[in-house]
Amino acid sequence: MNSTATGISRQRGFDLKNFAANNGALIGLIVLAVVMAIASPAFLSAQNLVNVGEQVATIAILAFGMTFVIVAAGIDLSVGSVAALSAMASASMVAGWGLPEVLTIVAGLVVGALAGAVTGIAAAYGKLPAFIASLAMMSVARGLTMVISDGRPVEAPSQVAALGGDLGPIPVPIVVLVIAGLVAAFVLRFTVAGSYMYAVGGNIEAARLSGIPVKRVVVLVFLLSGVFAALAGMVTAGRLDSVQPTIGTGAELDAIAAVVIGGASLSGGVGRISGTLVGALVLAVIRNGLNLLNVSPFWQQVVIGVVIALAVLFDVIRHKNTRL
Amino acid sequence: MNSTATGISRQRGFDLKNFAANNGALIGLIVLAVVMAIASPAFLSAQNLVNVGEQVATIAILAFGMTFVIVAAGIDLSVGSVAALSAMASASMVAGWGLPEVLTIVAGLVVGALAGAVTGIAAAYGKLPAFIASLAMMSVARGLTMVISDGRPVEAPSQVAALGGDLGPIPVPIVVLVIAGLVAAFVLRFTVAGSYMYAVGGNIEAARLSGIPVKRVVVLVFLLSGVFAALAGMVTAGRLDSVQPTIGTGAELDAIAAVVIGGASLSGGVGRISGTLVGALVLAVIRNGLNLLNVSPFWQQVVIGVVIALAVLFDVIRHKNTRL
Amino acid sequence: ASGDSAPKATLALSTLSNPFFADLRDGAQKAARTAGIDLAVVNAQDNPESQLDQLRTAAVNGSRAVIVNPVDSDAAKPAATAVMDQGIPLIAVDRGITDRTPGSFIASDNVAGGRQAATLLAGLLGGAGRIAVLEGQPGASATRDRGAGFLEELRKHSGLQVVASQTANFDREEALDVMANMVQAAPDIDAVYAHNDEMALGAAVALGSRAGKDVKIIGFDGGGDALEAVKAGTLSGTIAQSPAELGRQAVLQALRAIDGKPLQESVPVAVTTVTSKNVDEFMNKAKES
Amino acid sequence: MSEPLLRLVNVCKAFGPVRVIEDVSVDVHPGRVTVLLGENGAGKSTLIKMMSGIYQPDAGEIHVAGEKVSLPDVKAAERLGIATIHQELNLVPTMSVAQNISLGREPRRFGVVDRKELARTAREAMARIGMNLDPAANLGEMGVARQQLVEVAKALSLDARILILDEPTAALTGAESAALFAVMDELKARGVGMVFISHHLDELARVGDTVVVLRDGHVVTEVPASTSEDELIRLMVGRQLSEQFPRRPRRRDADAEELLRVEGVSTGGLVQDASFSVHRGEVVGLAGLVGAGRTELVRAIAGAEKRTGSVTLCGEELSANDVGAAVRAGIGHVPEDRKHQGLVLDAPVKHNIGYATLGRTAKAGLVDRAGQRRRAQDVAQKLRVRMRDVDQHVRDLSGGNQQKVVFARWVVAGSTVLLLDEPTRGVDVGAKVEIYELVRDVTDAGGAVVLVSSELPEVLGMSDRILVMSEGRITGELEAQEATEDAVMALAVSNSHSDASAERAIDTLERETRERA
Ligand SMILES: Nc1ncnc2c1ncn2[C@@H]1O[C@H](COP(=O)(O)OP(=O)(O)OP(=O)(O)O)[C@@H](O)[C@H]1O
Ligand SMILES: Nc1ncnc2c1ncn2[C@@H]1O[C@H](COP(=O)(O)OP(=O)(O)OP(=O)(O)O)[C@@H](O)[C@H]1O
Ligand SMILES: [Mg+2]
Ligand SMILES: [Mg+2]
Repeated sequence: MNSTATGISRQRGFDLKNFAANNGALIGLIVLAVVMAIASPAFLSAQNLVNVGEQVATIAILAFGMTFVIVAAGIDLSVGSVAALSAMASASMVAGWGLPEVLTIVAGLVVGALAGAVTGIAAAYGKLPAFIASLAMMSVARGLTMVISDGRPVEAPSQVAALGGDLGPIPVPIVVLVIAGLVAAFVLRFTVAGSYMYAVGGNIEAARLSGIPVKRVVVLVFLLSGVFAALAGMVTAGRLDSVQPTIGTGAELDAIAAVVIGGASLSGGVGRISGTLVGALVLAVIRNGLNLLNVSPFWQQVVIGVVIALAVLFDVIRHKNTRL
Repeated sequence: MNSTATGISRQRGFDLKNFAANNGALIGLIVLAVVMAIASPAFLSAQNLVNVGEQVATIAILAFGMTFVIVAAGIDLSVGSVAALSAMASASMVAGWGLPEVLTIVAGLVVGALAGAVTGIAAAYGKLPAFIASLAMMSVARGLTMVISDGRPVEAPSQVAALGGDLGPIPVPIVVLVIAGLVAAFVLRFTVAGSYMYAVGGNIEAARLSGIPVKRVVVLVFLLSGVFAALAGMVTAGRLDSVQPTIGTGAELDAIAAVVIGGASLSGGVGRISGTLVGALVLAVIRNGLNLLNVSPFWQQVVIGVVIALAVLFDVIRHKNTRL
Repeated sequence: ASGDSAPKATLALSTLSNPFFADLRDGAQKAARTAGIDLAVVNAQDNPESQLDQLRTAAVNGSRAVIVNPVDSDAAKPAATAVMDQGIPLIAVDRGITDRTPGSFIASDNVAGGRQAATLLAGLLGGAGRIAVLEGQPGASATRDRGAGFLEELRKHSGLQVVASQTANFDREEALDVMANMVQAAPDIDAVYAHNDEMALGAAVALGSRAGKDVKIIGFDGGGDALEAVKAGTLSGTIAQSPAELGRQAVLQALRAIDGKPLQESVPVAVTTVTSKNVDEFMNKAKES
Repeated sequence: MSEPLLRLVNVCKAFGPVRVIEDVSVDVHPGRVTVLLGENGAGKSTLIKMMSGIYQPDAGEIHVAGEKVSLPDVKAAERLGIATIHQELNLVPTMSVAQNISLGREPRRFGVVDRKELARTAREAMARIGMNLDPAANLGEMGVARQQLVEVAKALSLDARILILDEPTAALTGAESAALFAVMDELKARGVGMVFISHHLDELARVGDTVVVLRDGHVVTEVPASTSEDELIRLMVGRQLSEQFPRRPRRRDADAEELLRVEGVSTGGLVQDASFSVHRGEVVGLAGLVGAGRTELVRAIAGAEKRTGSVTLCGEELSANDVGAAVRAGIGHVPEDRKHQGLVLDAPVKHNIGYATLGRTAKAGLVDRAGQRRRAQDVAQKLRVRMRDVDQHVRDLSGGNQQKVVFARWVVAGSTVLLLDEPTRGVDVGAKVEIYELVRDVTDAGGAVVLVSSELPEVLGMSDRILVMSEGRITGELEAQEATEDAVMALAVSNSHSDASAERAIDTLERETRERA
């Protein structure tokens, strides 16, 4: 089976030309943005661009975490539910247990890490397919969120609410997005753990025979996915100034789509954070643009589907590879 | 990567012992059923068993179609939307265009086949990853359903309504389920096309170099998935006596879960219709049982997640294989 | 696209996968056409974050008034702020916004509706009976309010007892299965209260010939299918809102805003308990508006 | 003699009911090379997997440097200084050469991969075997031979005390093998103990010290590596082999009908303007250095690769990029990479043999299951595929037997023109002769064969004509009678403007000639 040529092999330093050449979806994104800019003058307004940045934050952060999992040839359906559980649990700990406010966000991230680790352990040691382990966690985490909150929204703790605020002229979600992206890219590109993820996803047997601790790598990718999901959940809660028990419903498909649009392969071994960001932006720009253009909601769904297909087509044409 | 030993190799004739040995999930199902029977006396009542049969119909029919796709190493996220589109389109054709009533169901199946073929062509010839091609179709088909119906339910045409009726003491959905299952098993097990699906899913490159028409096989699996989705959509409409535009929302995950619980591998080449039926029954029995036990809706989600994981664990323990 | 052409307004809906909101939209669009307003409609598909994004967009796309049908009252706060900070008049419809006072609030009261449903059931059952509840999507505000009002009122009737309460996510198909399962465990129920009409209709299918006879079914919303069912007797009643009227009133307020007139702070739209007795009358009235 | 570095003492291994290794003892001494010799499926790979921690023996003991040890996993073996080159490539195609070479042992600082050091390690490891690929190049884009070299470099970079090499030369040409042997000499001098497996008997005397002969999981005997090839064959297969190349090259029959005509074929990649034709009853060999483009050309003819130019079979032009059409027209293609291109590893033998004939033998769209099974059984027997039965999954077959399964597919299909890309890679001497006999059967029946092989003796021994490729072009044609290794090599490097590979090839050629003299 051919695999895409966008492995990490070419990831040396940052190089715009190289970046574009390896990101077919980037071309799709640019075309999309140009079309939107022509169709609606409001698209390029500063305020709208800030909006797009803020709107992409949640999905991009989820997708960053998902990138680890997909690079290692897994899939994580639980991210939306874990986002909700983490945000809700940390809010409840602050409100109910009197957890010091400073620890709110840390508590949320710990809950996310735990949920992710459980999924990872089920996949690595319980040998469940990642699809099933994460589907089970998707259901369990959503249920626990409802149990904790009794299905009611909870006021966002002040630390979480701050995640929805502004830092000077820049909305905090954009700041979080950038930091999360840099961290994720660093882990994937420069650390030994990141290399192991590519190895496990590229050829699990070879990884094992080379003495790579395959199981621990699998646990790690899900754990990281859980942490990023928790962060995304708290950003969402901050933006809404309220922790909704329904946060992230259906977000898993968006997150996976962003990763795949960004050039990763669900069969593993391939994928980059920069690509994932492009993928998330494609989704955010379509939605933003269709709202600006006042396309009827029903037709919007049709257009979104077509545009997603076209965006990925750009990538595929470049690589001429068959992947099913 | 090791994959399960439940390939088509062992599919000669029907043999209960063999069947059980190859279906770890079957043991999970039996355990589940025993637990439910003990916990709730109503579970084993004739009427309740008929209910379970009827409730499993939609998801099982969707999952049968999905089995073709997954055996060929693809994935089809569009099944729920295609179910809705097909049912809605056929109802509209009867009501709006004055299509003869006899053709209602045929029209629905044709719409499903078309939608599936488009996804398949995008995957095979457009070289889109199956995930993206079917995600796009998921959005497009749902949008078209809404456009056709303006988001409102439509009265079910009489032919479709008949799919929700009874045939003597047996509800028609169960009859349809059985026929659909037999047809699907026949195709997968005995036809050349079915063998091609296993080969393509097992190693697409080896299949191609053996002269197997790989692209046509890919189109075919999606087309069949569309046809089965259409059937499932019309059964649902028949049961409700009304074509809802929201039919099948979120059903794709259920269908995929049923196939995977039934022992198929998302990396392709492995999977059987009997397993898929067991997988669908696991899902239906959990939901039925939890309703019978009047477990709080919040805890239900937690329990469903745990039970899905356990059911698959039975399968995994038997095979001792690692699949991510 | 602003300035010279027709004045623009945005209607942000929580969802369109439910005929109730389609009716609301229709009422709004009809009124907008009459008034000569260019009304943009967006659909958040029940995701509060999408709605926030959509309202942010509406705040920069030249809309001179924004009508929001919040996905969730709490979660709508920042969205409301985003619009109001731009000095654009905001009109909330169907659901309010916690801690924010929009220029105008047009709604029927879900909690009150829940109470009315309990009162109706108490009457139908003669004060004693076993009730099954079909809950809406867990965590949705309509689920909470319709459930809370109902249970609150029910406490006043000691003979009425909720024996089973399960969710069917506001979905007709799911309600069919869930109801079929519930009656296996609790065959002797006397009534079903569903948090919306869709689920009530699904329950009616599941109950078959018992629907409306030995099992009374009450829905919520007053949509077309449900009214027909009330007429046919399979549903015993529905707590009818007038979605088209909600939409119409919202656009009328938007028009006032565009014309620079002061808004009406609160526009109550009546919730009607519809039973076989008043269904014809109600349907005629709905047709007129 | 010194104390053995590694000893297997009376080890046994069974898979389910099948006893694969019974009561085998092997010693590996420092500075010496122990050769394992045996037919396909004799148990060689199973034995070395017990040495490297992949399998654990059911009975018996493993001693390292005199101490009894257990090797529960790969890491444990690595800690004891045991490095292994497995028969199947164990590389990550989506990663770079450098990353593969240091896989699992990345040079690091605070958990961050030290990229400079990574590249340096890779260059150094490659230099030892005279290879200079770009360390950042993507491994998946390379042919099997280059990947095999990377695998060798990877194992050598381990600085092991004990090095196990399971058929490292199967995918290599003489030049690369020679470079590898030179490194092995160096390691010997440094006291490294080695285990070496190969089906090329001529290599054994070159590198080996002692040969352990295995048959059906038993040790038959242990003999010095200087034992004659005929004697080794007799020990290994238990009988005398008739003839190594059962087919006499012949001058082309002037009026033999042209069967396959290739005209001006170019691919998007390396191959430029290739033209030749093949006549009935003919075997045409394709020779060249690693990366010369032979595989690409053969794939283009088979319809597996995009091409321009025309391919005509029996006067009918084959449409480009359509494998199905080529197969229907009578072409059979044995690809060079059996694991990735030839086999569905998790499907049974009978299915793998039948993929090309599923459609043709079907009745009303239904698979002829009984027929497929019977045909698979017949041909597997003819090729002596060692397996439990045709229901066994191909994954569980030994490497050489897997190769036979790919070949069997086209025997069943009755193809008239066989395109064989390294058809005997990893196949034992006995089975090679069987494959050669099948080639003869095809030509005798009026078919034709295009044979790509990195084993020059094989090309020389089987072909009527030899085409030599270099850098994607056909640089010459030799009749069997005039073909010698030197003549072929001269053509193989003729078109090379790229310096290094050509020089290296000439160097090794000269060295080999010197050694032989
Ligand atoms: N995992 C397994 N399960 C079942 N049988 C196996 C397994 N691995 C190997 N075998 C069987 O064990 C026997 C020995 O295989 P092994 O791979 O050791 O042979 P080999 O001597 O290396 O042959 P070759 O020269 O073809 O590589 C074969 O008959 C093979 O079918
Ligand atoms: N210098 C190179 N660097 C990387 N890849 C190369 C180089 N030269 C050739 N290739 C790749 O190798 C392939 C051409 O070699 P091919 O496999 O056809 O040669 P071959 O003669 O069959 O040799 P072998 O199979 O022994 O490697 C092409 O696919 C090409 O992409
Ligand atoms: Mg071997
Ligand atoms: Mg080659």
